[in-house]
Order: sequence, then C-alpha cells, then structure tokens
Amino acid sequence: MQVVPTMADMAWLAPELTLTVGLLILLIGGLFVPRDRQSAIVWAGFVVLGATLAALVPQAGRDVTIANGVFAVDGFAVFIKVIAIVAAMITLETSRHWLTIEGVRATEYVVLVMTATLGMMVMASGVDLVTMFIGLETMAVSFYVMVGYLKPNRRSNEAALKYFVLGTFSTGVLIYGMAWTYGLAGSTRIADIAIAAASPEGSIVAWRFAIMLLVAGLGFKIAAVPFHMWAPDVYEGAPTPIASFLSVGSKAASFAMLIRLMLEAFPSASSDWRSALYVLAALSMTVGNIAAMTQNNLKRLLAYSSIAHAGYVTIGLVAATPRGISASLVYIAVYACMQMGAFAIVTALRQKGVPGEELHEFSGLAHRRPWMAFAMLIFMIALGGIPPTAGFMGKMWLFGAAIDSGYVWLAVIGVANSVLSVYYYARVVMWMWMTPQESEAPLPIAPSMAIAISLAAAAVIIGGLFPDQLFTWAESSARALGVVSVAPALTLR
Amino acid sequence: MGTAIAFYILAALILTGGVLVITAKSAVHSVVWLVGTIIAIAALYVVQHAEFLAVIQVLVYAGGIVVLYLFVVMLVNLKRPAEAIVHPQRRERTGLLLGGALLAQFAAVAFYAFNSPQVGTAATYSARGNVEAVARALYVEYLVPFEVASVLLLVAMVGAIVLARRDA
Amino acid sequence: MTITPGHWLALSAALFTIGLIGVLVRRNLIIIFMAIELMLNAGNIALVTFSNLHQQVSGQVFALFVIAVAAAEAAVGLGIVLALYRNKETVNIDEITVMRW
Amino acid sequence: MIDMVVIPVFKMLVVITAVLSAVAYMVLLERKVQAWVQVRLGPMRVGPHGVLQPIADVLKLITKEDVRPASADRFLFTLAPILVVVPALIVFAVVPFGTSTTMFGKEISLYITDLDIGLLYIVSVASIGLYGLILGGWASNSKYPLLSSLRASAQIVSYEVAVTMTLVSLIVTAGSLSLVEIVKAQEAHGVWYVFIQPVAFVIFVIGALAETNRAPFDLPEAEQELVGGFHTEYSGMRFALFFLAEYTNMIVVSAVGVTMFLGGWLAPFSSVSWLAWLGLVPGWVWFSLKTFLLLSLFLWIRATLPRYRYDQLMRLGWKVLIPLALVNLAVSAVLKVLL
Repeated sequence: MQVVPTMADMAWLAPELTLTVGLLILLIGGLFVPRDRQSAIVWAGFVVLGATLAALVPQAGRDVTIANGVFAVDGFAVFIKVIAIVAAMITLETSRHWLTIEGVRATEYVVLVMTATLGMMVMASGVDLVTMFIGLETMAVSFYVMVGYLKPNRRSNEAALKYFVLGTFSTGVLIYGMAWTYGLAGSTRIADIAIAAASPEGSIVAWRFAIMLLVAGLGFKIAAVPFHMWAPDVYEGAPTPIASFLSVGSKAASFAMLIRLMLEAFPSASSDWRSALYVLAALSMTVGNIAAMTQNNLKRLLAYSSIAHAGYVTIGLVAATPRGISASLVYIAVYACMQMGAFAIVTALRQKGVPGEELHEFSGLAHRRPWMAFAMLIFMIALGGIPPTAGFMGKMWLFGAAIDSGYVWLAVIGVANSVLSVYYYARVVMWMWMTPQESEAPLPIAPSMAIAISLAAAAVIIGGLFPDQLFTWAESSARALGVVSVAPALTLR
Repeated sequence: MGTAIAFYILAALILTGGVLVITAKSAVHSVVWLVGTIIAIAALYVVQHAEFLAVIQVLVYAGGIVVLYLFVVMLVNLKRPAEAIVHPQRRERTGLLLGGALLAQFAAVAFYAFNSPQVGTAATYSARGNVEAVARALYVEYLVPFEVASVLLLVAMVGAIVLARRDA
Repeated sequence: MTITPGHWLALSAALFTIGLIGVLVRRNLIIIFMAIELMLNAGNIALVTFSNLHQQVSGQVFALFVIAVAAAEAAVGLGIVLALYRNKETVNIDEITVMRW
Repeated sequence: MIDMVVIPVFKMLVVITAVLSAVAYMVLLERKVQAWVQVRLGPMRVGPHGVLQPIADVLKLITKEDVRPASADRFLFTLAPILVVVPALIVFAVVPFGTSTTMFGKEISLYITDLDIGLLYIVSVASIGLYGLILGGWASNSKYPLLSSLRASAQIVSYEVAVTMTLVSLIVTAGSLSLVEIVKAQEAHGVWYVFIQPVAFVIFVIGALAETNRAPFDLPEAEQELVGGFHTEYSGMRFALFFLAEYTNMIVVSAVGVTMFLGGWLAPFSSVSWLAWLGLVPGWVWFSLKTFLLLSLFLWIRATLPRYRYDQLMRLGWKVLIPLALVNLAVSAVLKVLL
C-alpha cells in the first residue's frame, strides 16, 4: 500500500529541503542586492551549503529507505553528498575572485551551483530509476547553463553547446536503457529490479542490452573513454571554477549512480558489466594519460587527467568487492581534493587581461608565488600517485583491490599508467621551477582563495599520512550497499 | 484487428515523419514533420490506453517545445542558407553504417525479448480511469521526483533567461 | 494479426535508430536537437508499451517525467544556440571550431 | 453499426454545418454591430437589411483567383490554413450542447463524445492551431506576415498560460476534466461557476480575447503597422480558411466559456420557483443563447475599445494575469481542501 509521504519522510529529506528553500530565498533575495555587493550573495550561498552539510550530520550511520522506496538515506549516499556539498562550497569560494574579474552577475550563478548540488544529492540517494533520472537531469541542465555562463566568450558558448549536444544525446541513450530495464523488471525500484534480474524471464540478450545502454549513458557523464570526447573542450571553454565543479561533483554523483545501479540492481549480472567496465577502465586510463602528455593548456591537461582518473575509479567497481568499492569511494574523495586544488590555482592565475591557463604562464611561478607553486607541486605529486600523498594511498588500495579480485592485468595497466602520468605532471612542475619568469605583473590572491587552496593541499597530505580515518568511513559507506553479496563468479544464467 | 490497423497506420506515419525530420532540407520543414510525428505518437498512446499522456504529449511537446524550436529556427535561420556539409560522404557513410547495425540489433532485441506474446493491453489499472491512476502514481508514489522536477523546470527557466538575455 | 508488445518495441527501436542517425549525419544544430527529441520519444514509446505489459502506470509516469525533462532541455539548449548565434552567425556544427571538435 | 458510425457521423455533420453557418452570420453580425455603434447601417444591399450578405461573401471568396506568391514555400503555404482550421473544428468534439434528446425512438446525447480528459483535449488541440499562424507567416516569405505571425504566436503562447491556469482552478472546483461532468457539477452545486470564480471568469474573458487575436488585442492585424497580418499574402479560398478559423475560434472560446462558467445547457434561475418554467426550454437553446451573448460581448468590445500597444499587452499578460491566475488557483485549491 502506497501512502503520501509523511512528515517523518520530510525529516529525512532535511538536507535537500534546506538546500531548496535556501536557493529559492537566494534567487528572490538576489534581486535586491546592489551590483557592487555581489560577493554577499556568494557568502549567502556558502552559508546555505554549510547548513545543508549540517543537516546531513544526523543521517550519518543510518540506513533507511523513505518516500515509498524512491529515496535512500544510507552511508553511501551521505558519503557522496558530503563530497558534492564540499565541492560546491569550494567552487563558490574560488568563484568569488573569478566573478569580480569576469564581471558577471552572481545571483543566478550561485543558484545554479546550488541546484546542481541538489541534483547530485538526489542522484546519490535515488534508489529508483525515475528519481535518479530526475536528479541527473537537474544536475546536467544546471551545468549546461553554467558552462555557457560567459555569454560574450565564444569558447564558453561552444563548450556549452558541445556539452549540451552530447549530454542530451547521452540522456536519450540512458532513458532508452532505463525504459528497457523497467520493462524487463516491471518496476522502477532498484530493489525490485535486482529481484527480477536474479531470475530473468525472457531474453538475456535484452538484459545485457539494457545494462549496456545504462553503462554507455553514464559513461558520458563520467567521461570514460570512448564517451569522453566532450570533456577536454568543455573543461577548456567553461568558466574555470565550473570546470572544476564539473570534473569533481558531476563525476562523483554519476559514479554514485553507476555504482548503485550496477551493485544494487544488477548484482546477478556482474560478470557482464564487469567485463564492460574493465574495457572502459583500461581505455580511459591509457587514452587519458597519453593524450594529456601533449597538452599545453592546463585546463585541457587536467581534463585528460580527469579522464584517466575516471578510469582508476572504475577499477574499484570492476573489482566489485567491499574493498574495491570503498577504494573507489576513497579515490573519488581524494581526487576531489587534488583536482579542485589544481583548478583553484588555475583560477587564481586568471587576472584582468590574463587567461592564466597556458603552461607557459606558469613559468617562474615558484619565484613569483612560492607558496602557490608549492601547493601546485603537492597536487601534481598527488595526481601522479607519488607518496606521501593521498593520491598514492588511494591508488594503492585500488590496485590492491583489483589484485584481490583476480584482476591482476588491470592493476598492471593501472600502475603502468601511473608511471606514464608522472611525465606530464612533472612538466607542469618544470615550468614553475625551471623556466625564467615571463611576466612581472603582480599576482594578487584573495584570502578566501588562499585558504581554499591551503585546505585542499593539507587534505591531500594528511590523507596520505593518516589515511585510516577516511578508509574506515569509506568502508562503512560501501557496506551500506550490501556489496558483500557479489561473488566474483556469479553471472547471469 | 482494430488495434492492428491502428498500429500499422501509426507506425507508418511515425517512421515516415521521423525520416522526414532528419532528411528535410529546411529546418522549418523538419519542425513541421516533427509536429506530425509527435501527434502520431500521441495517437499511439491513445491506442495504448495512456490517454492522459497522449494529451500531455500534444500539449507540452507539440504546443510548447516544438513551438520553441520553430521560434528559434525563425530567429536564426531567416535567410534559409543551404546547409554546408563539410565531409558529406564520410559522415553519411559512418552514420548509415552505424545506424544500420544498430537498427538490426535493436529489432533483434525487440523481437527476441518478446517472442512469446504476453498480450497485456486494454487496461486502465484503476476503476476510475487513466487520469486518476496517473495522478495517484505521480503524487503518491513519485512525489519526491515530482518535487525535484519542479526545481529542474526552475533551473530551465532561470537558465534560458540567463543565456538568452541581452546584457546591457 | 495480433499486435504484441514486440511490435510496439520494434517501432520504438526503429524510431530510436532514426534519431540516432539524424544526430550522426545532420550538421544543422537545430535538426540535431530534433533528432534527439525523436530518441526521447522512442524511449517514451517503449515506456508506455512496458507500462501496458505490466499493467501499471509507472511507465506512463516515467514518460511524463521524460517530457518534463525534454522541455527543460529544449529551453536551455535553444538559449545556448541563441547565445552562440549572437557571437557568430551560424548554427552549423562544422563551423564551430574555436576549439577542436 | 448505427450507434457506432451513423449517429456520430450525423452529429459531426450537424455540428460542422451549424458552426459554419454560425461563422457566416457572425461576420454579418459583426459588421452590423460595429455599424450600429458608429451610427451607420452596415450592409444593406443583398437581401432585406443585408441578411444574404454572408452568402454573397462566400461565393465571392470561392470564385476568386487563388494567388500564391512566387517566392513562397509552396508546401507550407498550403498547409498553414489547413492547420489553422482543423484544430478549431475538431475542438467541438467534446463540447456538450445539451444532455440528450430522443429522436426516432433513440436516446441521443447532444455531444459527440465525452472524454474524461475533455478540457485538456481542448487546450492541447487548440495549441496546434498556433502552427498555422506561424507557418503561414513564414511561408509567405514576406516581411510583414512574418512579424505579424511571430507577434501572434508570442501573444497566444503568453495568454495560454493564464487561461489554462484559470481552467485548472475550475477543474479543482468541479473535480473533473470532463466538460459534461463540469456542467453537471454546476447543476449539483446549484450555482454557475461564474459566481464562485469571478476572478477566473474575468481572466478567462481577457485571455480569450487575446488568444483569438480580437480587439483590443488584435495587434497581429494592426493595419497601421503590419498591413493585413499574417495572411497578407493569402487570397481566395486559403484566405477564407484563415477567416473561418478566426471566427470558429471565437465560437470555441465562447462555447467553452459558457460550459465552464455559465452553466452550459442549464436553464438560469433554476432555484427560483416561479421561474421554473424556464427549464422547459431545451438545453441546447440555452446553450446557444448564452454563447450568442458571450459572442456579442466580444463584438461590443471590439467596437468600443482602442487597441493595446504590444509592450502593454505583454505586461498585462505576464505581470498581471498570470500572477493573478496563480493566486486564484492557490486560493481555489486551499478552499477546496478546507470546505
């Protein structure tokens, strides 16, 4: 018997409600803020996101499904939501500086960051195809607008257009896959789909077909090869803080959706999707890293590196053991810190009349801004997976999990790629230390920006030296998914 | 029998319309064919006893979304320039090849999956009609996604204004 | 002459394929958008067919959500096209080349 | 066979004939009313007091040469008038002219069909007619028709929101989407909805004027600015179709207005005992009478009020009517739950 969601359900939705009410107030209130006080709006957005984070605290360690089984509040969802909200907060923090330089209106920008966050939260919690789909689209549509936010800038226009065309195309593929999944299972609930998939009636080809479409549709969102072609152009053209939010928040939420779909809906078909994801992971790592080597634009370089990192994260999902999933979660969190930190430095280099994206603009940064160069060094080391950073620890776990599950070759490909990637990360460092200073222009950095960068750098180091806390948290989150039930050899009849 | 006739007529209309949408020379003609296809699909929903969805299809799709397309086509396409195709052969060959392969695959899946005809139609799933059944599902079962969808539409509204507004 | 769900699904698959070909072959952005609409509609036909097969309205409600999403996407997408057109008077995808496509 | 085919076809023929002749005489009435307001006589030549004028007009339009501009888009130029007329006519499928009557020993309902989504059907079919206007203006390949058709469609789309919203608040009050059920609900409530929803009625009438491009909102046909509107390039039969559609649409909105707000086929004052004899008059007569009154209101307004400016029109629609309709809807919903 289905009933209208009650007040108790609403209490579980507290974080989402906080965020929604906050963004609505901001949208209307923003009209009354004078143009020269736009940073007040950014502050307000920051406060609302903080309140959302606080509303998430009581949900830690709970595991319930509410609102007629469409919405789950469990450790996994909370883990992803924390990443999404923190990413949004860092995005706002780094945007403040950028908004003044570009001279664009802040209200809609802040509101869109918040709606995208709401979409991510719904994706993380959705245990129903409809809910997941609507969450995904709320996030995606917000991003289409944000990527094209710099209207007079043609690169921003084109980036928005490319992202839109490929994004809606992937939506079409995804919705077709969801339609088939619903049709074969007779329900949109993940739990019911799992039951139906365990004893499939009718054609197994059709089940595989549906899974393939779902993986392809989400492959676009996580920018895994061969669905990655939009990423470099979009990251390059998009406003830098948005590129960073896109590469972290969107990716984390899409991974959450992928993990939940694969593990909770199709545990019985694991051999099918594992082999598909195996190929995706191997291709993403290799193609991403090789393509990154020749890039001279730092945003494009980070885009290719993010493609490679999507490959690393997928390794944990291929392993599909509790250890593998928790390693994926850890790596998503670690990647969020490294990537956002690196992008924050690119944002900081953006000054009036200076794009600050090309590698040669980093020349001599070590002399102009030693602390910033040092932070960048930390991010590069971490992205390359060198100890003592969190990047190293995360990769260790991922490759270990792969070996545990018998995917030795995947681990080998991963290690080889990590070695490969050091080359282009080192290139960035070389530019900062080894080349003479190109520009004498002052490089002012807002205190908020400096704080954000320092925090990210500190997180990367601390995560590398004392990783236990993060691992424990990720493990308990992964347990919420019940991945233990996935035995390595189980396949669809 | 009646269903069969309706099916074949509508299938012919929908597929012809679809092909014309992607082959029409002028974007305005494409829009017109799209409207035709959408109305035929609405008729198909009526045959499948999804009356509410059929009306919404016409109202939202034909009456809203496609009008928007028509507006934009007219705003950006007044001079009706010939569509410049840079590498026609290559593109069309890849497209057709890929499309043909997919068509074969899809058709195979569709037929294999349901070769045992489990005929299940002609039902409103509720004593009081399709509209009420849909409303109940929408406001009870799927209340949370429904509310999120309202945020989605708000985003679309804000986004469209942000992108299309001429800044002073 | 009975019409089975397989018939409806074949129709939806064919329409999906037409949309797919349209996206891959056409170069006019707005026609590409319309081809994507065809793909979404194909998904909706499949949803409604399955909804009938299982004798529940979930599929129809899902299709309603898809229509709402299509509306939101159309509004934003056409806004992007307008913004682009103001900077560079083209809607041809091959002329959009500041960055490598 | 008779129930399934003959009777519906017969009904359709009757309705279409009635509508077409009503349109013909609407035109005459319009000219006459305008003339009287301006203290003139209007058409007087054909027949006594000009009553045969419509027939002469129709003959003239049919026999006229059908000109198609050389640069026009041939396909769309022909399609557009059809796209305008067909939706206007098929809307009548769900309009109830009365309850039922007995003819040749058979009980015949006075509506073609009763859909449980009747109102949504009307709104959605009516929205298709818009394409005829836009495409007609575009296909002419001429400056003024294009501008006019863009104006017309922007205007219709804007006011559609407000009008649909008022209809939704009526749906909330009546608890059904079927037009027959809505009239029956008014019977059961013992009061026409114009008295329960006066605000909605006002918004509906204003919106109806705008949606049918009637004065004072006839901007798409503003002669001073846009020559003859979106059908400037049309002549002969195709022009006649546009003309037909315009007046059919007026009848449609009046009929819908009567059904939704003025009790449809119900006799007035049903609660007043000494006026009970009014109920003896057949329902379809009341329906026609009320529709005629509403139409006359439109004609009267046209003859009296000056035209709006475009920006005023848009401001009225978006900043006054839509918020008002929203508030009205919210209040209706709250009252429905409370009462």
